[in-house]
Amino acid sequence: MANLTGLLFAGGLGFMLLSIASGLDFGAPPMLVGTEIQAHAPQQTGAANIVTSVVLGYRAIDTLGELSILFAAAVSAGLVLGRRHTTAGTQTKGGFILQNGGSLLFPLMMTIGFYIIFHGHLTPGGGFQGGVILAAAFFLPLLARPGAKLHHKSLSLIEGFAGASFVLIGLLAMLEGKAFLQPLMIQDTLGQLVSAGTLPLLYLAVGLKVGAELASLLSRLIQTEAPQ
Amino acid sequence: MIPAITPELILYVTAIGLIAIGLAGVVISSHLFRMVLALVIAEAGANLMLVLAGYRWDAVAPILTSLAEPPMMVDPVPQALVLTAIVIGVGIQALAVSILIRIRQRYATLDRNKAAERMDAEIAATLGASRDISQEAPLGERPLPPLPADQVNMRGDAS
Amino acid sequence: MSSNLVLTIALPLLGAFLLPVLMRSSVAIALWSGPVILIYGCWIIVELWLVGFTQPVSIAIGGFAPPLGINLYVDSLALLFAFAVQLLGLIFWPFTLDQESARRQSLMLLLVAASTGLALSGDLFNLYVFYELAAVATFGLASASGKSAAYVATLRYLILSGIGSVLTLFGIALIYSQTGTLNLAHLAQLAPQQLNNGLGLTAFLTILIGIGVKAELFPVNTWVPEIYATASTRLSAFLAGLLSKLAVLIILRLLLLIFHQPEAAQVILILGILGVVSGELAAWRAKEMKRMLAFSSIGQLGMIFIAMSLPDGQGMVAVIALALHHLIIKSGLFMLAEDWGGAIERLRGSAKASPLGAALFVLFSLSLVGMPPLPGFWAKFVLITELAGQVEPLYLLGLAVFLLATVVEASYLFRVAGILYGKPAAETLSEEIPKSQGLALVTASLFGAGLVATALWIAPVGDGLQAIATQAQDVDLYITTVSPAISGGSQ
Amino acid sequence: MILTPLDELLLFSGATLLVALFIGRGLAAGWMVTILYAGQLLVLLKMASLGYEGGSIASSLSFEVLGQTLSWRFDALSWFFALITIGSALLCSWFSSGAWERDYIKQGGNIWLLHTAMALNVFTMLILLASGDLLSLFIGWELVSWAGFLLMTLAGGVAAKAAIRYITYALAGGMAIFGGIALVYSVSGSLQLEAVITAVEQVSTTKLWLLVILFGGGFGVKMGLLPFHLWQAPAYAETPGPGSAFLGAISSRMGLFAILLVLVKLFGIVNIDNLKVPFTLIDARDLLAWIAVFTIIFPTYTAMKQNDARYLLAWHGIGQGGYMLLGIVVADAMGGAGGLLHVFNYAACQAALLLAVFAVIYRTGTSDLNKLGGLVVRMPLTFMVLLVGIIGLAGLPPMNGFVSKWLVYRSLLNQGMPLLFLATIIGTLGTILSVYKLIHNIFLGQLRLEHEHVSEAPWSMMTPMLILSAIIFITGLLPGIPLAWVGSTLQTVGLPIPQYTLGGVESASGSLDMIWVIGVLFAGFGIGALVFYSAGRSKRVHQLDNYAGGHFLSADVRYQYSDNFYAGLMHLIGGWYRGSFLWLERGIGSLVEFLSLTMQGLYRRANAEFYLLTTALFVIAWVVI
Repeated sequence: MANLTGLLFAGGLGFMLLSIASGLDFGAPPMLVGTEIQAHAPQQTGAANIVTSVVLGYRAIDTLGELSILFAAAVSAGLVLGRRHTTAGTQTKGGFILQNGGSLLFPLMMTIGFYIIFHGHLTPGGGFQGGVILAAAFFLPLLARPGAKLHHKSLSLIEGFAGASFVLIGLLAMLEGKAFLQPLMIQDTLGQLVSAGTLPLLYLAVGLKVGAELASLLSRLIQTEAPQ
Repeated sequence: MIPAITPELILYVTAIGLIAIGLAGVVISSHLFRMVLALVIAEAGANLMLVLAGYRWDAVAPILTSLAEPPMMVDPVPQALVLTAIVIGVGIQALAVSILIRIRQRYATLDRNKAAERMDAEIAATLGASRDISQEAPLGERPLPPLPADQVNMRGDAS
Repeated sequence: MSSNLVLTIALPLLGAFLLPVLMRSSVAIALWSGPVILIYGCWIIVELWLVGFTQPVSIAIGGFAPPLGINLYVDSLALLFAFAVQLLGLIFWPFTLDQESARRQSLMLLLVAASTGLALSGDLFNLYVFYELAAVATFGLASASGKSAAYVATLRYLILSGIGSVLTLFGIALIYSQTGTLNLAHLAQLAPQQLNNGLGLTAFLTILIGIGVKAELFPVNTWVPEIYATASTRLSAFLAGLLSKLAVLIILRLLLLIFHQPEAAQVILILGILGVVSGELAAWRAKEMKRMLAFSSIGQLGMIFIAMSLPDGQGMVAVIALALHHLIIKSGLFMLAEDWGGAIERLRGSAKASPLGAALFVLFSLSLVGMPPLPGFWAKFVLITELAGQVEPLYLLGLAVFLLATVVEASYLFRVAGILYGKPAAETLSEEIPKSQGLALVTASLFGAGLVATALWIAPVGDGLQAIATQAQDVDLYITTVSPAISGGSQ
Repeated sequence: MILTPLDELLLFSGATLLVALFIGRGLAAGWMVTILYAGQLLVLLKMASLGYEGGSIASSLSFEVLGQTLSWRFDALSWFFALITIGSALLCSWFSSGAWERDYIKQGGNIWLLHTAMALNVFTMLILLASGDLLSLFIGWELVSWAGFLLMTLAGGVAAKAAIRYITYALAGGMAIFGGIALVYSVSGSLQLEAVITAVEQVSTTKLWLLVILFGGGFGVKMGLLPFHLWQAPAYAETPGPGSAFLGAISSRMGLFAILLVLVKLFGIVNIDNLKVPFTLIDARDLLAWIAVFTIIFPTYTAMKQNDARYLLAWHGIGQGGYMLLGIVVADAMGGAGGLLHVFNYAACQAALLLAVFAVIYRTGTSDLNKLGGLVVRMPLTFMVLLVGIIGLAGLPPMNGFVSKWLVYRSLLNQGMPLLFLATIIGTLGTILSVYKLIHNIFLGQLRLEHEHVSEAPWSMMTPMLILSAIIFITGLLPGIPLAWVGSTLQTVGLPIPQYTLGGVESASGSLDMIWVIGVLFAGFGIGALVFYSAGRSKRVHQLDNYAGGHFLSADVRYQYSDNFYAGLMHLIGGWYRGSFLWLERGIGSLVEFLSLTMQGLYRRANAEFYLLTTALFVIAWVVI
């Protein structure tokens, strides 16, 4: 009965939201801010990828907040799951192909990850996407060899310093008398790898942070002891 | 009257449908992990809705490929927002799953009602107060009606 | 000068990132860095007041003029709350030292940063991000107690809050689709033409329900008794005292700046009335201290919502006064509950063992009930005079409910006071009676002293609140201060 | 800054509070506080011109908070009530000094708290009496409520339970007043008295009804008007000795003061008279009058059933409040004067009676009417005080209660309200019967064995009791003294003033001269005595020299008709006393409990997401559709 009500209510809500949303002018958004940003982004941030200039320039503090959320989630997961490690051998090891394939893929994935991070201001991609690939690169061997351990100490070092450097780059701008998180050193070389000033650095921080965060989160989940 | 099926309708239906499915899932599920999954679905719907907010017909991705006059581009802001929202969602899900693991370890169940029941019992125990509503005694501290002798055992079994 | 305010967000974040690393190299530095950051944050704001802060300012982050970039909008109200965040963060700092303290303190710093952001930010999506950050930090801290019940309570809270976020995000998406901007000042400019319709209202309601989860809005507040009963008292005090008020602040800003529809106010009024009724009545029968405080907090938040629903920001002074008053009282009461948690009946005779604690309890209760000349009376007075002036019968219903709820409130609070001052049962040993002592009592005394000081200087405090309220409800001032570069109108 | 006399009074009262607070544990604290009360009385007498000529004296204390001006001032009304307040505080505190105090400490009582609470009560009452606008009135009102709570609760145990019940009632009343004030504010835009008077003229009938109900109900709670009377008797009776006498004498009169100020002075009795109860022939004034009459009858007959002297008197206190309200509601010259005079007279009687009862408790350790008797031979002075008190309370000549009640009866007859008159007579009958029970069960009959060695109360307690008896007699003989104050009080609240002389009142419809009345009465006594003694043929019999059923009773079985007093009468009216008001109170309690359970159920392991979904659905549906 309650299930049926829930279903009906959800359906009703969906229907009403749909009727509201259908009043929107799809495909021709007002783009008040968007147009302005498109016009000014190249000069103001020097990034060819305008999404990047939004993520790291116009809405950099959102990104900072989001990094903090990831960090908070990782720290909370750490608090929840504690520091217990699984006893080795309870899980079967991966086979030959899995293990070697994992080792083989590791450098490739690292390369791709860093490539995506460093080209975030030029092409689709960036710190988040690259960071996820980095995390996957670290995670893959873990899946192949369940007994293996991630080096938590260095992970948390990366975590801490990557996040801190994002804030510090922002504070650097304040030291120069500019606003917090204002992009610095913008060169007039739109489309080059070395362009967009501090944005790639920020993206590197984001990438490392996301990578470290996700890797530690995933490894924590896998390392938790099996239920009694 | 059936409205014409346009791409926008499909997209909106998808986005809001995902939200509705997620909501219904959260309400209906009796398993905590399924609730988390339903939440993920709903989040996907909200994210899709956000992306749709910036879509434009006949426009390209907001990346400058040459120094020439830029063509029409879709709104970059929602894309940035969605990026943020997705990562936020991932963080919350990871935390939720880790809490789930702990609950399963402690209570050996992920059934929503059972877990809530045990939580209630535990809160009552730690707070050192009897629970307000128990199935053994009636409300309002009224004494139990006397039981016929042959039924005395039944109450013992029931508890 | 005022641009330093960014530091009140940035430094706690920096500290939070570095704390786990620092903890490894030097425990001493790590332990002190958090409080030092918070003290510095307090100082930044105090310095701003000392220099003379009168006109609101807008701080563009990243140097991008709004509405392109994100701005912090700093008026007296926001500043007051930012200060409260830093100060309470300091007061409720998790000092306990164990192997998890780095994580706990780091989460606390994140919570402070997020709360400050909530108080200051002038961008809708940015508010959402900070809101989520606060939520995640809360989840972590709530489950940190390690009790099994805490995990279930946290998960239930997490899922509810997650659904709330989905709705909020949906509302934001609607608003963005309609207007193409997220800046609050810009939205305030555009709202009369573009959001004064069913779509705007729906967006507001979804955001209201989403954010209402944290603001203890009825009926999305069922997490409150569970979380407050399982989480540490300090966290509960922070959540009940401050974080709920920040969520209220966001709703208030949205209501004042953007959504002027009477239906929006009506929904808030109805939910507020229901909140008062359900919270106070549920508290009446509560048998444990923390649960009682949790329910009472729901009721108080309901009163704040009633005040908020008054049209055209008439209830502004009442909202601010009630919110600040409840902040002080609930923080103090939760601090007392740190030693006096658990069954109320167990406390019989505690007044003899800890007279100061009992006296503080009575003081807080009196003010909460609205005994003149304590500040609670003035807060309630402002609210009821505004309510009585309304023509709409629903407001008069709100008034009646408000007054009746106060009677119920007094009845249960003074039942506890009676137990505190009662004679312990003959068989209880004096060691068994819980005593209120130590840091918790000192903290509670601090709040008590603040309360008494406010009562003594009520006239200047009242004038100050009125000035703050006038400034906060001035929509034109908000718009001109931020001065979004693009003028309104969709093409 | 020059201190006005009112400032001095408030400062003096505050100083009393501080003295009680800081040296209340000291040995001579009781005496110290008593002297300070005497000082307050002197300062009050400095303002005596208020009591005779009217006018007002402002306090230099004034605040401006949130756009509201708070001010305090004294006029004849305040002065009259302040006189009773401080007077009863002085005598009660005197009673508590010395012997009583030592005994109280020995029994584990906290004398410091008692002195402090008394001083706090006096201080807050003075603040209430001095209120110069509705906001300061409310502040004073709440302060008095909470101060009273402190005094009632300090004995702990049963007293604390009664006090909690009291504070719930008081707060409900307070909130009604608060709501009323908010309504007034919404009409007048100000809470100054003048603004309110003008605003009342324009207010709609519905709103005026609402205001009368809110204010009347709110103030009525403190007066113990039906049906809000249940809290009063236990709360007053369980308060320790002098506190109980003080509360009984004046505390509930604060409600009358507020009714006089708000309903009579601000709203005007004429406006209330114009409020018709829909579908009936009566108006709001009649309604108030009938409430007053029922407040006389029910509690008085409840008092008759009490077996504890303190409870008996406390229940009477509720009933006597009805006479005062009735007189004021009738609102002609005699009624108003009678009602107000009764405040004074009743305070003296009630204080004297309660102090006498506490003196008995001091000596015998009990106030149970079934365990006392025959004390007249051991405590003759206390007996005299109690006798004077009950004559006054019952409203018989030659004591002062007769004057005030006569005025009320007279006005009811003058105004053509025979039904009300009849009802008050029934009430008075109950009073006479029950106070007879009081004096009989304590002092008459045979002395109990365990009380053989009881002696008269010590002088520290006796003196204030005797002073009160003297006041009762003198103001009975010369009612013109208090009538002068009553006259200017009536003028202040805008009621007509009767023609009064030193011995009573003069009017076309009936005059009273107590000097004559008492003269005749005493002449009658004299003749009776003459007849008695001239007859000269009397035989003295020992009290224990009696027999029943043909048997002589041995002296170790004491004979006392105290249990099941008025058995026949109680049998007759007992059916009316099934505690219907208690049912009402418990019903409300159960309702709250039930609602509370429901609400807790709402929050218990709730399907929160379902709530969220439902709310979202309904609110969005509401605005969309």
